[in-house]
Amino acid sequence: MGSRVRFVLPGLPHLFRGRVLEGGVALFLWLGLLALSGLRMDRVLQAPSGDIGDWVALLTLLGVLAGVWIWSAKDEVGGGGGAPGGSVGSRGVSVEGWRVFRKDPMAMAGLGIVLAFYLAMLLAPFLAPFEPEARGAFEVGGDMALRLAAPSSTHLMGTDQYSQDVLSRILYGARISLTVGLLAVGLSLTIGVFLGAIAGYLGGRIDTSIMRFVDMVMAFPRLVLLLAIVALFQPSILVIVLALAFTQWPFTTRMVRGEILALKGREFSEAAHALGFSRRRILFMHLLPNAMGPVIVVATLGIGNIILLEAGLSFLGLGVRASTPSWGFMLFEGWDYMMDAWWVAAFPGLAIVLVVLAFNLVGDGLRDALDPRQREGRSQ
Amino acid sequence: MSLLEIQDLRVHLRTQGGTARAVDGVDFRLEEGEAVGLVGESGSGKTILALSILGLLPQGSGTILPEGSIRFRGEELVGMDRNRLREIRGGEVAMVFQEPMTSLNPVFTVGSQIQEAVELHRPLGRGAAQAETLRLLQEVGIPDAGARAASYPHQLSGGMRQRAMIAMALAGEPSLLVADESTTALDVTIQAQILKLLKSVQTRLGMGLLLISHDLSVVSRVCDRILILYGGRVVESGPTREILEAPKHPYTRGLLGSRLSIDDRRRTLRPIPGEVPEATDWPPGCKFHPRCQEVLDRCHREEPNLLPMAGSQGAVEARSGVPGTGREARCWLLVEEEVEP
Amino acid sequence: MKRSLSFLLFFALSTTACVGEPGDGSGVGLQDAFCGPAMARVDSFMATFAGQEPVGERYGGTVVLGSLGDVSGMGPGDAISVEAAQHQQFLNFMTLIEFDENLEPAPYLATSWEISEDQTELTFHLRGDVYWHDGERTTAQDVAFTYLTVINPESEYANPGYFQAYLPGEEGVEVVDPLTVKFHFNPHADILETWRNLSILPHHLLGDVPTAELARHPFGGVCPVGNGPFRFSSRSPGDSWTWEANPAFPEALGGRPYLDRYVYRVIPSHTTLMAELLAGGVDVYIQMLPNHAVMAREEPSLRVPTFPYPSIFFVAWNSRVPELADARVRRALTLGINRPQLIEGIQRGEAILLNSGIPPVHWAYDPTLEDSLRYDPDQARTLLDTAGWVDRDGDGFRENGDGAPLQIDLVYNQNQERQQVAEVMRVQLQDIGVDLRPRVLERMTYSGVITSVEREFDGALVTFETGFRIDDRDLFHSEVRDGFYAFSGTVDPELDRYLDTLQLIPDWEEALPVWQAYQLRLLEVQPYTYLYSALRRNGVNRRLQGVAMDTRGDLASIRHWWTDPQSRRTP
Amino acid sequence: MLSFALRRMLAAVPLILGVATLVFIALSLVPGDPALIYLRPGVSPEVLERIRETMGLDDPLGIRYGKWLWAFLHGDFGYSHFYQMPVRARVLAALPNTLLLASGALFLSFLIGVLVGVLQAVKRGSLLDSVLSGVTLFFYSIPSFWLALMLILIFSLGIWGGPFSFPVSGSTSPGAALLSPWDQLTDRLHHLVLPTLTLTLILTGGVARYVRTSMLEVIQQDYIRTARAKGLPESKVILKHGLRNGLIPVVTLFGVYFPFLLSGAVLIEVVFAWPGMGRLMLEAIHSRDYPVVLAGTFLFGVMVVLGNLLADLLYGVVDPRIRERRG
Repeated sequence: MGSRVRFVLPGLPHLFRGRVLEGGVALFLWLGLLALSGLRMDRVLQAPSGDIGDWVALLTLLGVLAGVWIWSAKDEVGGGGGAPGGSVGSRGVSVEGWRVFRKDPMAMAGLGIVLAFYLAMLLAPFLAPFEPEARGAFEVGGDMALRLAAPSSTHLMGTDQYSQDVLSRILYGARISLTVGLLAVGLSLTIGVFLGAIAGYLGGRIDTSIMRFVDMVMAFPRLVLLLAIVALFQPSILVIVLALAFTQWPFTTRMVRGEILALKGREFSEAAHALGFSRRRILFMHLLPNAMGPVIVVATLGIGNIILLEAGLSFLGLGVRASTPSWGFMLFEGWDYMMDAWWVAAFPGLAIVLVVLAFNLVGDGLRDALDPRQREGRSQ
Repeated sequence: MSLLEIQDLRVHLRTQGGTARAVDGVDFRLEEGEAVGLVGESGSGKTILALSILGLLPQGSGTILPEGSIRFRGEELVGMDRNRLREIRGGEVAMVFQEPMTSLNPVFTVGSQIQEAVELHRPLGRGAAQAETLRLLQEVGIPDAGARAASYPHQLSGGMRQRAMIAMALAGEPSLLVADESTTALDVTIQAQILKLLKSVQTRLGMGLLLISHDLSVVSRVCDRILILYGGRVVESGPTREILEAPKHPYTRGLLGSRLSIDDRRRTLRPIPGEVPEATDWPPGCKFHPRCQEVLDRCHREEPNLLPMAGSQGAVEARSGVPGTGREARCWLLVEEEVEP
Repeated sequence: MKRSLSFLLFFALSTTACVGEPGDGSGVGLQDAFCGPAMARVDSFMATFAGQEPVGERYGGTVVLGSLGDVSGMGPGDAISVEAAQHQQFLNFMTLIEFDENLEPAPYLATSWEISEDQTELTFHLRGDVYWHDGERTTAQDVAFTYLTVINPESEYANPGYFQAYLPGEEGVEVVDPLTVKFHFNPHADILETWRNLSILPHHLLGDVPTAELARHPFGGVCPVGNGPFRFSSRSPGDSWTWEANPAFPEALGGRPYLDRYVYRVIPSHTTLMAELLAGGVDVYIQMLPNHAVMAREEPSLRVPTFPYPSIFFVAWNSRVPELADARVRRALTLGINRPQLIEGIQRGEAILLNSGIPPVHWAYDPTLEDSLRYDPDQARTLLDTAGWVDRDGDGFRENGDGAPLQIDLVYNQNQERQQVAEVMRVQLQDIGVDLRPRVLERMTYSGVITSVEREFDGALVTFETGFRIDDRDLFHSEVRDGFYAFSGTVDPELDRYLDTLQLIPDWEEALPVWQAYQLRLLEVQPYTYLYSALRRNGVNRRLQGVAMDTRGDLASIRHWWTDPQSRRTP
Repeated sequence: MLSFALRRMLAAVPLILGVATLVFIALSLVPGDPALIYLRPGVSPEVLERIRETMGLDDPLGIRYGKWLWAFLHGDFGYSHFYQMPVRARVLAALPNTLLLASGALFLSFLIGVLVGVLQAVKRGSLLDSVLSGVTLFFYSIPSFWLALMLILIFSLGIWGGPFSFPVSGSTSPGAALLSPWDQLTDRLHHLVLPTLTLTLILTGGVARYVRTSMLEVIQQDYIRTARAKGLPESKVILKHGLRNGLIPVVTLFGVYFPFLLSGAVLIEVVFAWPGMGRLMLEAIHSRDYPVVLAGTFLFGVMVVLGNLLADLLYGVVDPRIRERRG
């Protein structure tokens, strides 16, 4: 039946052939996005005249619609095998790793949640029922009863003390929270991998001095160090990302160094040496790629950790402050209402728990898939 | 009643690639005080067989179904009550494993690990158990037993560790000792010493010995009888000398060709071509046929039965008719030979 | 491994037992040459009252008051904090006079006082039965010592302005006899408010301490020996202060207070505070958040005394920056802020609109001023237009002739109320084309920014506790344009004139018209946008009785607080 | 062993000094004037100048550092301008509270975490394993202060009913000093329940996950098979032969968690108004009370080093191979 069915709806042929997960996801994505653009037609049409966020949302919408269709058609022709959608965590993962990962329902659920949050973040302008800074109560002639309104059909997650819609703010706030996590981890990875690789490969004085510095940074309890940096230099996204990255890289450095040391002694690196490859080439082309498995695992777990740390900083009043704040800062702002208007803080908190949980699930899955020996410790 | 009697033992492992028939219908007996060798390449199922005797098959990684019957002095071990099985483990049947490096717990002293076994199986007080531990260490030829007992495994050489393992196995005064590749990891001179030790304690204590190895020469030095295992089945069995001198199965001949023995250095090495296939996809017909150099058409289609044979000594022994005791082989060639007078 | 862990646990428990022991003041290892003997004398003096406890069911019990921040100390320099000042005034020390419920002066340490006809002399007659907690009698010597100490800038006393009209140094004070002390000054306003505020210090303990060292002397933070109804018992820094009833407190003033013990606890989170109040862990939660007050009012076990308080909340506009140099712009900003809505939305209606720095509880408060700068965005827009600020590039914000945008940065330090006000102001001013940029600063940075000479800010959100004597000289007088409090830096001769005059008129009737003129002028100059004076809301457990919290302070009636014996906490 | 410990401690001295120096330099780089702490209306510019002088703020950085280091090495941590008392007294008031909380939580989380992890490893793949994995991962992913409030709502205010009424906050009841020693102890323990529970729940997840992985690896080792072949009961195989080896890598975690508890507890300390080091540091950083920040950092550095040292010593205790290497 395949050939014609595949042009009716993406995912449908997969469903018929019993590939419920892929088919279901594709179908759901496609129908869901279609319904979204139908329901928020006005907002979508407005987007081309909007800011960059609107543009991103529009491109995402069209891109995912087209992508799902193309995948569905191609996959059906090719007879399956590929991964549905774009998979953030699977970049650079060997095919074997992906096969193991795919079989792990918890890891797949985690990946699903992470991707869903990213998609929601990109589509925030269309998904959010209100503008994130719509403050009905403080408009001219506004109604104070709009403040701290309990969850209802209009405001699914209620409103906060400025009468802003909590759901909309969570959707927009994901931009900050998720970006801070990614940026900080990305930055610390860059520094950490580079220094770790150099220390592990070159050894000697360079190794000693890098590792002494690592030891020194790690001798500070992390949160205190963060607190000090952020408090003394005033919280801004840049400062917070830098501070988080600065307290994260020693962990990466230490780990990469260990991996490189272990790999250095293995046959293939000696073989490469014997073949006369340059040291730089051996390090970056042969050793590092082999050390990346555990690095990716730790980085994934690190994102969850960073989001938690950012929430902790926010709780102490040192979070990312912007017109659309991070979830952590929303949690902080809502904290004083926890006893009477729990929804203001509870939903951002829930979003944090969910995303961190999802990143940890993905990290666990990756660990099983890439490196069953790898272990991690929580270092907040 | 035999010391150990295995009937139609099957062990199937569920792996990601499918069901692996690691042990696929094995019969044999081992009498009191007898030394039997079990020989096969890795993947032939010999280790799985050894582990299933004491119910030590790895748990968790795929369900394992031991079927058939393993009787120890007439007592059925398959599906046995766990408490009784524990009494038998180490007490009546003991095992010595392949890797002396990893088979001893690195965080306890050698002495304490042996003493633990002594206390478990013998009604001795602490002091007596300690003395017994030292005695056992001396028995397996460890010099300066007192100091060695207080050592941790990593402080001992490989040979010493294997001696310690044997001492631990002897701690419960077992009547059957299963030694699984117990000398493989050791270098050749040590290997010879350990084999000598095994043989001597076996004869001295009158134990049954099931010696498992991939190396026919190792087994032949110690055992009265040999079983050749391939693809989870016995392909040939018989008294050691007969197997060595007149191997019936092409596989056995292959093994003999590929063995490298100390006293036989000049013989050229002729390895068996190919590798043992995965236990999940045995070929149809005779499992050995893809590697067999004397393959017949029939081999592709049907698997031969284990045929009782007349030994070189002429007569099938008294226990003939009982599988796994006499001279047997599993090959169509033998049938052809017989048909063709 | 477990052995080692339990070893660790044991180690920690035993360390706590010998170091963290509260109760005797010596626990935290604070004993030194000064405090050790001082506290020992207090203990032995208090011991002489053993067995003489008054009988009555109201006597006994512990009351716990919870607050967000620690009380820095009992020294004269600490009086800048409202909490510290209250504990000095009502608990630990005595003031010469106190105010009754009608804010009329009443005898306290002084039984009586006279002000000379020409308003230049004030004579206090002291009670003879007031003893320092270590047994020394409180005399005129102590009062004179206190005066001489606080007028010395080295003492870092928070309100030197009180004594501006006093004759300098020793000329200002005269010990007539051990129980009589006389002050000399030029005529000025609200003379007695000074003496309601100033806690008297023990001369016999601090007389030898160089004034410059007083601010960092252990007396303030470790062993404040006072003469008030409660005597200092112990302090766990950052966590709590404990006072006990002073059995030697004069009978005529009610004698020993009912409560055995009063504990001030620092609980750094409003939510935890509220939970403690609900759970009964604290009896009083001072300065509740508005939403917690709403909750507490519905709770049968709690009540929420809500009362006007001499505090003012305002935006100080820095007139030194070009954007804000023009009074029309400042007036437009005030017109563009919907203050009643702020009160309604953020304070749940529990605040009084302000148009000047005179809080509603002050006698010179003029309610008719309320209407004059009412929210009127249209008028605000017109004013900005005439001042030359027009949206020239169509981005929604105004620019001047040079194209410089009307961009105002507003600094504040983190606090729920200020943050909300800043955010709401931003939205409302956006409506009239002003680009307000709220900038939250860390506490110390904030106070540095607004008080240092550089004044690197455009607008600042500030809360002041004014007390009952208003003196705006250091805020607006052109003579002190670089002074600590001269946030705005406006220069206006008319204001200067009023400011100079007001402080010299002791008579209220006579002063009132000047006050009115002053406030009207203030509206013109508009150095500040006055927002509101919030009512003070304290959550109080109903088991605590005799509590009259009012304008004078949360603790004004602490001598009369009592608890029902059945509802007392166990220790 | 002893000489090893001594050697390690000596090696840590430059590290700790390095840390303190780093902080000192960092603090002097921070924009803003530390004398701001005195900025109040009563303080005239002359007084402020004198204070700056006594604080040595006008000296060049090198001299200030030298003076500071000299005093520091002599055990003089300086004077806390914010708390108006010697830094040492202030820190000593906070440290025991933190240690008490941290050691209790550490002990419990390792105890429970090891139990849960072992259980999961033994029952690998079972429903119990999945459920426990989910629960531990949940606590591993939840913001600690959030969990703290939930526990207050449930166990102090009893929003879900139940006979619980643990103290919401603080480390002792007011006036606890008047109680008998026994009652003082129970009072303190009572106050410890919720903060310890929060920290324990958060940490247990990490420990359990770690132990599970470690035990899964150990259980597959040959010596476990040996132990079984010996005839040991399964419980003894796991708890004696397995756990002893499974704990070796867990010891490293101990070194990681120890400093985490000292600072990570700051959030918990804020919610539970627990007068410990975390809050002290927070307050000191906020109020620019640099002597306290420096002393606290130094102390944390010492704790981290001690934690690692303790972990190393424990390593030696649980792993004879390491013990021997050290001689």
